[in-house]
Amino acid sequence: MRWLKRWDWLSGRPLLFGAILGFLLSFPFWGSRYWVDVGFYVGLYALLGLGLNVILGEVGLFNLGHAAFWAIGAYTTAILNVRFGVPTLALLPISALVAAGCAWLVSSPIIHLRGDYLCIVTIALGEIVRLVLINNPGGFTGGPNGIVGIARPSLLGHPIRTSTDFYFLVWAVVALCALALRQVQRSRIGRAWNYIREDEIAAEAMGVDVRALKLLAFVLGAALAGIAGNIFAAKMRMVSPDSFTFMESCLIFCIVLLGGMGSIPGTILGAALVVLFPEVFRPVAQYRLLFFGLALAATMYFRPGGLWPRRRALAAFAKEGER
Amino acid sequence: MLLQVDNVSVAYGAVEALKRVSLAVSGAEIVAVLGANGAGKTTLLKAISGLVPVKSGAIRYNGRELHKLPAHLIARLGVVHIPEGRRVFATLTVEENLNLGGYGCPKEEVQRAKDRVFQLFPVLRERRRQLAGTLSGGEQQMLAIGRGLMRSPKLMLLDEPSLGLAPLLVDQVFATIEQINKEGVPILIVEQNARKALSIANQAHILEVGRIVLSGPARELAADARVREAYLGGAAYERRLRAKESREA
Amino acid sequence: MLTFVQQLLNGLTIGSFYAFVALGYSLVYAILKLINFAHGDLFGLGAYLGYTVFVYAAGVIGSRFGLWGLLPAGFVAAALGTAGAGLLIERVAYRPIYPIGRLPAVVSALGMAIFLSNFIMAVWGPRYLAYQEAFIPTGFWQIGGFRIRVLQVLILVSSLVLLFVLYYVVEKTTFGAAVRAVALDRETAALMGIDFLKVIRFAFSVGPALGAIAGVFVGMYYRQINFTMGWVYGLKAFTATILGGIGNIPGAMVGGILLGILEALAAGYISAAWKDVFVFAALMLMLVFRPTGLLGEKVAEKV
Amino acid sequence: MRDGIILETQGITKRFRGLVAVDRFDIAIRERTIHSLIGPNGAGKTTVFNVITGIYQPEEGKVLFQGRVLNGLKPHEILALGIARTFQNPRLFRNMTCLENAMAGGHAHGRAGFWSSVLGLPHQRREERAIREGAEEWLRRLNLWHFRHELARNIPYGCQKLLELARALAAQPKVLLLDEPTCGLNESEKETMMAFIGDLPKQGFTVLLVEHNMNVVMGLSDLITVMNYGKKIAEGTPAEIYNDPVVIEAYLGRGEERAVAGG
Repeated sequence: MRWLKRWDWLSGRPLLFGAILGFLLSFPFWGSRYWVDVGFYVGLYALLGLGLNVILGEVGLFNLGHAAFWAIGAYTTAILNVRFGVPTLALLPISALVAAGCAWLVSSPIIHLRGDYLCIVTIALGEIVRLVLINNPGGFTGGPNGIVGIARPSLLGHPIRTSTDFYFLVWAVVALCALALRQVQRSRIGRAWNYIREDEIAAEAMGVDVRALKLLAFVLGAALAGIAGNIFAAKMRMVSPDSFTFMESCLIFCIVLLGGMGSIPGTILGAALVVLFPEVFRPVAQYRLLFFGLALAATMYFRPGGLWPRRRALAAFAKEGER
Repeated sequence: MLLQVDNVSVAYGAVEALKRVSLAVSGAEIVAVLGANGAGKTTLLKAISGLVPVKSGAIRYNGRELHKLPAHLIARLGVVHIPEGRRVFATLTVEENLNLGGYGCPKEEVQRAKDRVFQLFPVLRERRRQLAGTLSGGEQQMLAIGRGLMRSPKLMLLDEPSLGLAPLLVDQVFATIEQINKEGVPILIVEQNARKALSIANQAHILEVGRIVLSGPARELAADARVREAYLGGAAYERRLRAKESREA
Repeated sequence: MLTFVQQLLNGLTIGSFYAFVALGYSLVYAILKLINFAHGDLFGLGAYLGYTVFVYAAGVIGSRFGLWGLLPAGFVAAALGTAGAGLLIERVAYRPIYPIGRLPAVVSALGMAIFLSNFIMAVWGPRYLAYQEAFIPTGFWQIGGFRIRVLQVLILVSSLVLLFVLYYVVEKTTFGAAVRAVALDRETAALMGIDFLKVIRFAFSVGPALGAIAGVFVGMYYRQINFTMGWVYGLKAFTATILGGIGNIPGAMVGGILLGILEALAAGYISAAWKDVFVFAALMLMLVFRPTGLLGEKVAEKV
Repeated sequence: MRDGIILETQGITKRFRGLVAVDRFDIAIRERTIHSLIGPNGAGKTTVFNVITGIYQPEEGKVLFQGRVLNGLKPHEILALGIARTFQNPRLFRNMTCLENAMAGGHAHGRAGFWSSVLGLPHQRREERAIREGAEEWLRRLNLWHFRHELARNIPYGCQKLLELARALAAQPKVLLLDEPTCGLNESEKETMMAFIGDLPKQGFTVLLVEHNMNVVMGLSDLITVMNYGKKIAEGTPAEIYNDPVVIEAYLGRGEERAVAGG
């Protein structure tokens, strides 16, 4: 099994990763339903984080409107399922495609904008999507109340129903995406993304088609958000515009930076922190976001590179081992 | 002693950029610090003007302990640092650049200093309303020096004034520096162009990887065989030129 | 025609709110290249501080000097308090972090925005608070077919005066040149004897103070405030900043006014529900054709 | 292609907000030579580079490479055709390893797309190996091998300049544009760099060199073009240029430098 050998983020710290994997796999069997649901949300935000990590972490494009693609994925699932009866799980790839398509349409004219300008455009995009959903054009989106009654997905005749089912669904998708993204990270495409992040002009001068690769990152990130939208809609059985606010985009942004730009395990860790923080501080519910704000600032002070930054030099050494 | 740098060390993170460097500027003289890129020349000037913190050692200027002061207060003492690469404020006008050179000084004094700068560099008067970024490289260097003269400097720190300038302009810039010095301003100059710097300096120091390895009167250093080979490159240059010419002939 | 003029007037009023808040973003951005996401919530804080002063001082000052004695007290207190908060945030959450890098600073700013809005909610509660009639100038003039409210005139005149003063300070005085110099090259500015911290304090006190004044005006104009108002206006004002060209003082003013007019016209002639969609779409279109804003930055990247 | 000219510009003009940076400029570079472009600061040398490499589009004139017009092509397309460059101040990918930096050169010659990378298909893996081996080859030849796993920002300045050169060479270009390759190097690093550049024509490369250090220019060049205010003011062999009164007036000056060299 060659691919197993190439799994070097395991080979780096096998014990730690084994422990995490064991914990994730066994957790639903001994954790309470409430905490399994929390575990589901960690997975969901990890997926959103992985999508944004491609855009922000790998390429360095400021995107503070990632929730828009999440919303597009969720509403695609909701509308096609409730109105046209398409099975929910079959909508997973379709949601990804629709979100990716929207991302392509919107980002192609603006992809050349520099950092902060791109940032404001993505914020505006997030707002436009949310407002459109609220304004209910053609009666399609159900207005502020959203759409209810989304069917449960079923996999090969087995309905995905319980918290545990959804937990494994989302984490299976996270695992697949993380593996795929890791492959890309180690390819010329992943390197080219990093070249763009480090120095766009030099990247272009070295033969990197900056525009095409930025678009690819945007579309890919949006597709992952679309998948997250599908799973979210299936779990909640309803969607409404309230779920896709600017605050959500901020949280996903923070996930990537808390974890460490371009770091896949870091992103998953960031998602865990962002989801778990309010849970741990539930006793002081009123002040928990207040503390969350302070914690964000403090983390950036103590670990500006994120909690689990990507280790480049080691990755390169590991590559050599496989020769 | 006007300026006394005493056993100064500076570190960027784990890397020591200056290691126990000592030198002094006494009267109205020109002191040159020579060395290759990365030797720590710029760091030395930045330590004196307060742009980088001193790890150990002391810098004294007229009895004041400079290493304990922030950069803007050091500038107000009349220690004028003209940074490498000119660094004019590109989207401010030439005149605004000059006014900032005298930031915090009384209005009449600024006006008087400005007139003197315009006398020294007439081209700046012509371009006073132009944005500094639209000046040519040489004009920007003149503006950078002129901006430094606005505060009637008591000590001038010059960082690579010849960098990136055409040879013809280099001559002009060095002539200006000599003239400023003749008017009584002590100068500490850091240069890669060792030959030029030694030709105007009284004292010189050679910096190698953060340490001063050789000090002495500029004339002696210019004659030193090691210096000639390592920094003036004269012998190698002549050799190559001759080889090239003989090959072509 | 009548509606047009009326909408234009509304647009100018809203636009001056945006201009006020946009200036705070722009000043900080120019100097630190940092989007101060907490700025919108400082504006919200200003509205709440003004409210509190009005409520508590109405008996003391209002009873003795009347409305026109109460108003300056409220504005000054709100401006001072918010400026203090701005300075405090800079000291605690930005100054230790911005030397490290831009992205950590952005996250820290987002953290401060979350903190501030939740702080407001914790102190004043999550419900809407009403600005009472007792501290709002309610008079109006009837000219021809339409009415001009005293409050609107007050807003427009004071914004005109304050914006002009700020413009003059930044563009025409030596201190203003120092501010712009710090924005361009902090190190070299220090070599000119310019105190960086003084410039920072200027940005983090004047910006929030102007934002607070706008906050109080918004409270008076719409007669109610809420802890989420910070980010609603913050987002619009930030859009205005970009529209005019970020880091550019006149640009922020022009962008704010323009955005207000655009919004009012869109609300009047298209649909109130779709006005924000229209505004944001206009922003995106503008950036496609003029990537650095209307008044733009003067420097292009050097290769 | 006439007379072995591999790269030429014909009457290119580039203005910035009314200021003419390059004014109807012609230059023709013969294959396997070192051609230097010198002139005072702000004469437009770097702008010529940026026009040739497609970062700027000229308002007038043409750029021809092996008889093909380059106007309108994007920088990455021009690199793929065989023109690579270095920058005056090294523009490395600072938070990536030296090996990854050098591998950037191979990027344009890769074909593997997104899906074959995700699946790690055999042709993608072969291609990755080829890119890496190409990069490693140049790291060895430029004595950067021991730095290959260091982050680019952590290696000394002189090595950064060499790494930029390795990166450009790994792109297998036909023409190399070098922007002040010895600027900021110490004397021994300068020697290394010069020896290496001097060797490039023998290996089949053509070099266009912008440089201020006359030592380097006179020692290396086969032909020198002098420009001032965006125009060509002289062209010739090093010996001709060195004694050209127009060049002396505009650029070289009559300083001590010449006294030493002439003596």
